Amino acid sequence: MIRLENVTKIYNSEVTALRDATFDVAKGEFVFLVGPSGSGKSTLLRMMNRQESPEKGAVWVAGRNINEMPDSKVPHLRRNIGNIFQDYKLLLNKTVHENVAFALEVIGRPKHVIRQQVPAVLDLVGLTGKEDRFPHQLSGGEQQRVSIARAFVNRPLILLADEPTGNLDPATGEGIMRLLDRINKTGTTVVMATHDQRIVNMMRKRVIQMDRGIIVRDQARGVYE
Amino acid sequence: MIRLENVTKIYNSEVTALRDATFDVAKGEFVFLVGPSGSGKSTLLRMMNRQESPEKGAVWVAGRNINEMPDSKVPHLRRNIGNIFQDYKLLLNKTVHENVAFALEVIGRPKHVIRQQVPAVLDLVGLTGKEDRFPHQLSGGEQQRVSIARAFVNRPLILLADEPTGNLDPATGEGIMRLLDRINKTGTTVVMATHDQRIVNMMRKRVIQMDRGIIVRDQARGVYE
Amino acid sequence: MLSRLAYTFRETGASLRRNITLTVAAILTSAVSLFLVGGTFLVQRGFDNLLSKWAGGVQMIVYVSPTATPDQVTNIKSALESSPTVVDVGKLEYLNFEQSLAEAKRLLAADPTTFRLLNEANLPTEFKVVPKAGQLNVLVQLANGFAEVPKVQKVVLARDQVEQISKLRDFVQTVTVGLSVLLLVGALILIWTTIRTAMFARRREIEVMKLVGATNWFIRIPFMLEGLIQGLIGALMSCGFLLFFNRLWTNGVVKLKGDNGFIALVVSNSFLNLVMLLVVLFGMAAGAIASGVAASRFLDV
Amino acid sequence: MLSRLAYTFRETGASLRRNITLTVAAILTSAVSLFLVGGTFLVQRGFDNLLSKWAGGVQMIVYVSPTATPDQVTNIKSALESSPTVVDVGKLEYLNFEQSLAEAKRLLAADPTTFRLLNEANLPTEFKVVPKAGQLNVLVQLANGFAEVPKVQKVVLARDQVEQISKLRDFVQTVTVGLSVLLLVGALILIWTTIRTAMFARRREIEVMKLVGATNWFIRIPFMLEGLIQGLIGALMSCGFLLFFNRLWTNGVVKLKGDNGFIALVVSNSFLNLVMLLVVLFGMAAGAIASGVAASRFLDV
Ligand SMILES: Nc1ncnc2c1ncn2[C@@H]1O[C@H](COP(=O)(O)OP(=O)(O)OP(=O)(O)O)[C@@H](O)[C@H]1O
Ligand SMILES: Nc1ncnc2c1ncn2[C@@H]1O[C@H](COP(=O)(O)OP(=O)(O)OP(=O)(O)O)[C@@H](O)[C@H]1O
Ligand SMILES: [Mg+2]
Ligand SMILES: [Mg+2]
Repeated sequence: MIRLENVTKIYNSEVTALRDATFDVAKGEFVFLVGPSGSGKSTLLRMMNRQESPEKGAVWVAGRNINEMPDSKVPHLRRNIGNIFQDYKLLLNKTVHENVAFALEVIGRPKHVIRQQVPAVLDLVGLTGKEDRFPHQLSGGEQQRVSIARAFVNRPLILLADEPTGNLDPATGEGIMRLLDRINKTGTTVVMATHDQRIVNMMRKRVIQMDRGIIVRDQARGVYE
Repeated sequence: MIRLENVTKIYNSEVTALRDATFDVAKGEFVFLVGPSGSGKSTLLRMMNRQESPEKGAVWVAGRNINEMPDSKVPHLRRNIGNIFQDYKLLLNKTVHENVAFALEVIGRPKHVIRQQVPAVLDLVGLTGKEDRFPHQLSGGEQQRVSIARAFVNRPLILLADEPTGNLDPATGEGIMRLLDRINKTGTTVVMATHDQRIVNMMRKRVIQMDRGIIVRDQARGVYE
Repeated sequence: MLSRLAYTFRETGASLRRNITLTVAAILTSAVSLFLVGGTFLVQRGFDNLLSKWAGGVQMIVYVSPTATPDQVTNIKSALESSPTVVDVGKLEYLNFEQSLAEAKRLLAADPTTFRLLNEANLPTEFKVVPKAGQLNVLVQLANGFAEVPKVQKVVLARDQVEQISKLRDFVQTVTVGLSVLLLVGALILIWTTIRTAMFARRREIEVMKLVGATNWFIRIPFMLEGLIQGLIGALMSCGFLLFFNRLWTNGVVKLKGDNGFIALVVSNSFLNLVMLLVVLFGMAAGAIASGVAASRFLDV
Repeated sequence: MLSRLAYTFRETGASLRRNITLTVAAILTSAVSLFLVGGTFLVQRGFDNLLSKWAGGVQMIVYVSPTATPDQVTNIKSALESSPTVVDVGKLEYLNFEQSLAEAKRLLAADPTTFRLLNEANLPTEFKVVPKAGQLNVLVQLANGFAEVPKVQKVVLARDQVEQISKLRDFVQTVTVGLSVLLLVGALILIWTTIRTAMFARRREIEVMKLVGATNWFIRIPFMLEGLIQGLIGALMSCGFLLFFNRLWTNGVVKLKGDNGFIALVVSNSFLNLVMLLVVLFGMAAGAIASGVAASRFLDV
């Protein structure tokens, strides 16, 4: 489903954030990305939806080299990838409902579908009753959950989750993890960067560990360590 | 040092984020605020530097009722309070160095002091070599550490930390906790909202637990539970 | 398709309301700019009117009594043509009743009451006379002679009333045309910078939309509609100003009335309407296009 | 204190560079706005010049030969005062050599070569004559009589050259003053909305500064300095435009030269300099104050 070949990313021709990263993620797999702060996890995820382009190497998603894709095809690619951003990236001028609905409007879903699916998804992440709030009227964890809801409301093929439980208490975080697991079981490929030792150890999925831009471990059914 | 008396906070006359919160924090104390997402931890912290005002009750800091303080005194209050915000609140137009230096410029420190103290503090949080980056050129955890550095560079009397390790890996997070502990030992009062079970259980400090705006537990040498 | 349309309108409406600072700024800027542009067109037209009677080097006008028979008109024409060394016969022009009426209509735009009193029985027709180069002084001496020809009602010389204004003619026209162009460019710069700044304030919003998979046009169209609406409202406000100041101007000029020809400075309502229509169209187009282009600057994510 | 100053300048410089979009927008807007304001002042002054010779109802000017002795001047004065029913004696005004020279200097601003040729031996002094109400026609009849008085060089009647323009006087003045005020208000609105929008784009920055303990003035002063610099640069650009268009205008008017008085439409360089100085001061003040006020809007955290 996703394939990185010798990917190197250098910011401003001086910061090497990724060095020669190579790995495959099969369809339906669940992968944890772990590693210290600044080791390149977010950069790796940003490679996979063409938010950044590699200086060397190639990124393949669903059989296509996304760096050779014309710009006009990129929206289509991104619609098939749900993205939970580390800094949420909510639309500050839109309410919770509108933020989540936006992902459906982008793919042209009719109004009645939106009116039915958005509340259902908001219920799953525990935000019922907060539909009409703006992001600045939410707590940190609530904003994070809006971002989660938006990422999978349109049932994407791939879900890229950057630290999706960083601002959640353990109980809520576990709920979200169960949700991601369920989504994964329906066939969605999930790649998740996390610092949450407990969750990684509990789930026992494949773990890719990074250090200063290099993949230092790639282990099936791994732990945080 | 800090005293809340029957503080109630209602947003937009409909969301009751805090209900009748009363507690004291002595000078030099270290307090954890825990509770599920949306339970009012950040709101409580925002009360203590007059970022929000209570609908009922009073907040005392260093012997003064800060809600009856004239607006012109508020900057002075805030200079004595270091603040690590949940969303970092970095100045996006300033470099790492300038962000941290700003807290010193605000209190009128001369240039040579700034030139000496800022690198020292950046070293403590592990950001040496990234002084001239802008926030958008940093990883999530690095931004969080800039926010931490800014909060204590001017040796405040009180440190309010909202989820300061949320985006840090366990090792870096532990380093930051040791740092906060050291700062606390020099006499700074620390109030820290966190979801990090492991850290709370390890430190065994006073724990105030919240649930839907109500303080449900206030325990010396407590655990996360 | 229908849902796309509904989306666009909802999006635009919400955006206008929620970015009220930016909306107000864009509207005020376009109102001021478009008013300046529209105003210049009106002033220019006023001067044109004032000067058009004396356009093409006309130095003498011979008014023919409305009671003159065609034969008598021919006589006057012959009299004028009898001095081919002084009068430029090729440029001699006769305005019959319809043409004189049309001219009067334009010059009397501010004074419809007077205009309505005109009819075939009281409106003189006119010959416009251009002298040969260097023969102006001789023409002036001949003027009295022409006044004696039967059925000539009045002979008016440019020198008497508007020689100076006529001299200013090309100059004023250059200045007002130049000014219009300048203000048009200024208005465009103002609208552009306002919209650009507003987009700058919203660049993160645009970036997020792109990351969620929106196409460029999906993002751009609501912004363009927003710019169009802001341009429209600004243009309507500027039309309000134009109407108001045109009224002031007209009243001012009408009070000046008397024997002078300044009444011609007033522009007709149909011209005013044309200018307002152009201002509205220009405002909408500038708003939409500028917004679309400004948004594109931040679409490259 | 010194460190505060250094901080302010560094801060301002960095901000101007890093918010380049907003900086350029503010500068362009103030350049366009200030140009409009300055331009109106110049146009207004030109008209004023043109009309000032005929200000206050002056209908006849009696030029006195430069060779006239004081006694002869008194004689002329008596002759004028001998018809108190026609001439408004109270408003009778005599310009001696210095005063006539001053007037000539103003009217000949565009033509310093001619002006330099003037001296006590060739510049006539002048009486400005205002008729009593309703006595204009009689005054016209008396004009030839005054021309006979010894040492009267020339008698000029308003009717001949500028009666119409004189009639337009109050009107044009009202219009240009009104226009200046309008454009000034427009310029202020434009500068204000641009700065307001720029501040809106930076409201989060201001909020964060407040939360870190900055006082309102600590935040406001760099913003005001920034506004001042933007206003200054905009004003200098608009001065460039003013110089350029004044040159065009002057050249245009000078080409019109001849017997007409339109040369007076040109404003003196000292007036141009004054206008530019005012534009610069106004630009700086408007930029600084508008920025300060706009920032205040977001200081309330
Ligand atoms: N736009 C950029 N310009 C320059 N350097 C950058 C940029 N973005 C990231 N970096 C650097 O690249 C390295 C990897 O960053 P990345 O965000 O991938 O880390 P991360 O593993 O996600 O860290 P964290 O756990 O703290 O989020 C970091 O050292 C960071 O400073
Ligand atoms: N500006 C606001 N307007 C309306 N409601 C708000 C506002 N800010 C916070 N709230 C609500 O108040 C409640 C408490 O919010 P707060 O940010 O204090 O929670 P928290 O304990 O910090 O949560 P988290 O762990 O997710 O950061 C939440 O339900 C939130 O939705
Ligand atoms: Mg990251
Ligand atoms: Mg919080």
